[in-house]
Amino acid sequence: MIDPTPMRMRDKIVLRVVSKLLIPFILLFGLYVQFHGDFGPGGGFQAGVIFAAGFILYGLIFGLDEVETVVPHRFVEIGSALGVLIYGGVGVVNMMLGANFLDYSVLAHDPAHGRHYGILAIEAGVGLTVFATMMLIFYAFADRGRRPGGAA
Amino acid sequence: MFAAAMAGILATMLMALARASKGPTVFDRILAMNMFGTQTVLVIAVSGFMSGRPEWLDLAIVYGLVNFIGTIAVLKFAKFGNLADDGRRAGS
Amino acid sequence: MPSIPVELPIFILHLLTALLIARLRGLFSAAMLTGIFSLLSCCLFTLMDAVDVAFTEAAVGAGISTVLILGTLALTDREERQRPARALPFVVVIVTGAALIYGTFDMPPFGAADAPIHMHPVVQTFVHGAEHDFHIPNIVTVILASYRGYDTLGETAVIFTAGVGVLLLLVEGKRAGDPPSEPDHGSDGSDVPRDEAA
Amino acid sequence: MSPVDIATLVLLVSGAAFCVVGGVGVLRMPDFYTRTHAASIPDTLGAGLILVGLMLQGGGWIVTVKLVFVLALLLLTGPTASHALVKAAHASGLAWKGEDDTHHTPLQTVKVGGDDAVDPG
Repeated sequence: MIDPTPMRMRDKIVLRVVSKLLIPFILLFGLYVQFHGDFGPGGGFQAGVIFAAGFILYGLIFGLDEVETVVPHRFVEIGSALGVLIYGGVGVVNMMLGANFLDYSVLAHDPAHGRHYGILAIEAGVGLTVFATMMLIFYAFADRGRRPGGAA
Repeated sequence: MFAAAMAGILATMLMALARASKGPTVFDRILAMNMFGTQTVLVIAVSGFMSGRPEWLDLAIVYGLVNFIGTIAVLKFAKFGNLADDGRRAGS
Repeated sequence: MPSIPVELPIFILHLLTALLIARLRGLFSAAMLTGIFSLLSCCLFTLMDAVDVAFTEAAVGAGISTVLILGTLALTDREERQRPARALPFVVVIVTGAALIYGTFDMPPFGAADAPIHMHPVVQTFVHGAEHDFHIPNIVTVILASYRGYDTLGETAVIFTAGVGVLLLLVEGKRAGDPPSEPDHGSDGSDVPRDEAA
Repeated sequence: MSPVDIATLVLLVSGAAFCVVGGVGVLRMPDFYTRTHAASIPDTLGAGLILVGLMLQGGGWIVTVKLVFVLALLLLTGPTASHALVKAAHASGLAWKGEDDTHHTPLQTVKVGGDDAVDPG
């Protein structure tokens, strides 16, 4: 006889073990893409998406409540705005140091190094915004979907 | 020799696509999609060698990591009807 | 072996997938075929040497967009509504498509070295600058983050705006003065009938 | 052709052949469970042979390491996905071809969409 209650996703031991193995690698690879974007393909946008994908996998296997304790709603809401602020802030810092908006050459003694630092900083901002926004959208859709009145 | 491998992979892609279109059940389609993902990883790996720039394997790694998430999401949706549920439910 | 047109079978597979998506009524199947379409696009971008674009397609298309489409599907119907076929949209699509294809005849052949985009002096500035002013091998990153930094700032703001829009549309906010709600969703059993489907 | 090239050729062609065999199996097998069996061939053996063949051609250790990563990921996720898929299909009561009518499993319908109705075979 078929069990009418669907098994919880986290009770499936194979899925649970494999995703626990996989999630650290996804996050590590996200960081690699974030900080290696100036040498290989990738950058902040892709890194943010991959990072979010790791947490979404966690949410799919262990439930939305679990992932909401790891990445709280508040962090996601603040983070998505903070990333844009970091990006714009780097530009304003440049203006304060006497250069044009988003001209990073004044961030270090050597202009080339300054530009490199500037690019890393704004990529971090992009990554944060993309990661937080992806999580935000996932939370919004998944949370709405589980409510009784959600499927209108 | 890369071309031969590529031809085989593309033929497999076509057959997986045919299965995805035929169905008949939703699980057949998920199966075909998963298989298509593996073939995509292989196409990217082989094409990197074909064009002489094998350092693009990052792309194949992304697919290896992320394709699994798509399959799990589809499975979860087919089973529970939403993505948030972890099956905790009173009275069932 | 650049003489072998690997792109051609990929294009044909694209076409087949698109036709299948148009033919299917079940939106769940269509969502999965959209995933396949994204995989094919990534193959095509890789074959055309657009690695950064392919990387974005891989990161977004395989994981996130499938998840988000399914999340949307959970909120709507699972099946497309049957509508009587109408001629006007079909004609508009055909005419627009034909005009676009006609437009491609004026474009230089793919990969041509004397294409206008390669001859423009600004290209030399970018390529030379990335090497000497930045010491960064990936020119795409340099252009996106520095030469076109304003664009990328705007794009980041667009992503943020998208998040805010979703938040406004889908999340029911609490007003000041509302009693704090207990997070006991899912335990009231009222969504049980929907799960008998699986 | 150097011996390494010949080895690569053999590995690539046999890997592609296994992929095609798996594809034919997915297309031609009579029911879902046998099709899963066929689909696991390109996931593991086909991909494995092709990636090992590419490793022999690898330029530099970093390419080889990346190929090893890809192979490890495919070997980890492919069977897991197949396992989860078959378990979900079995739990939903999908019948296999030749299953007795007297079998105790009642045939349920997966209500996912118009094209997705469960067809027993």
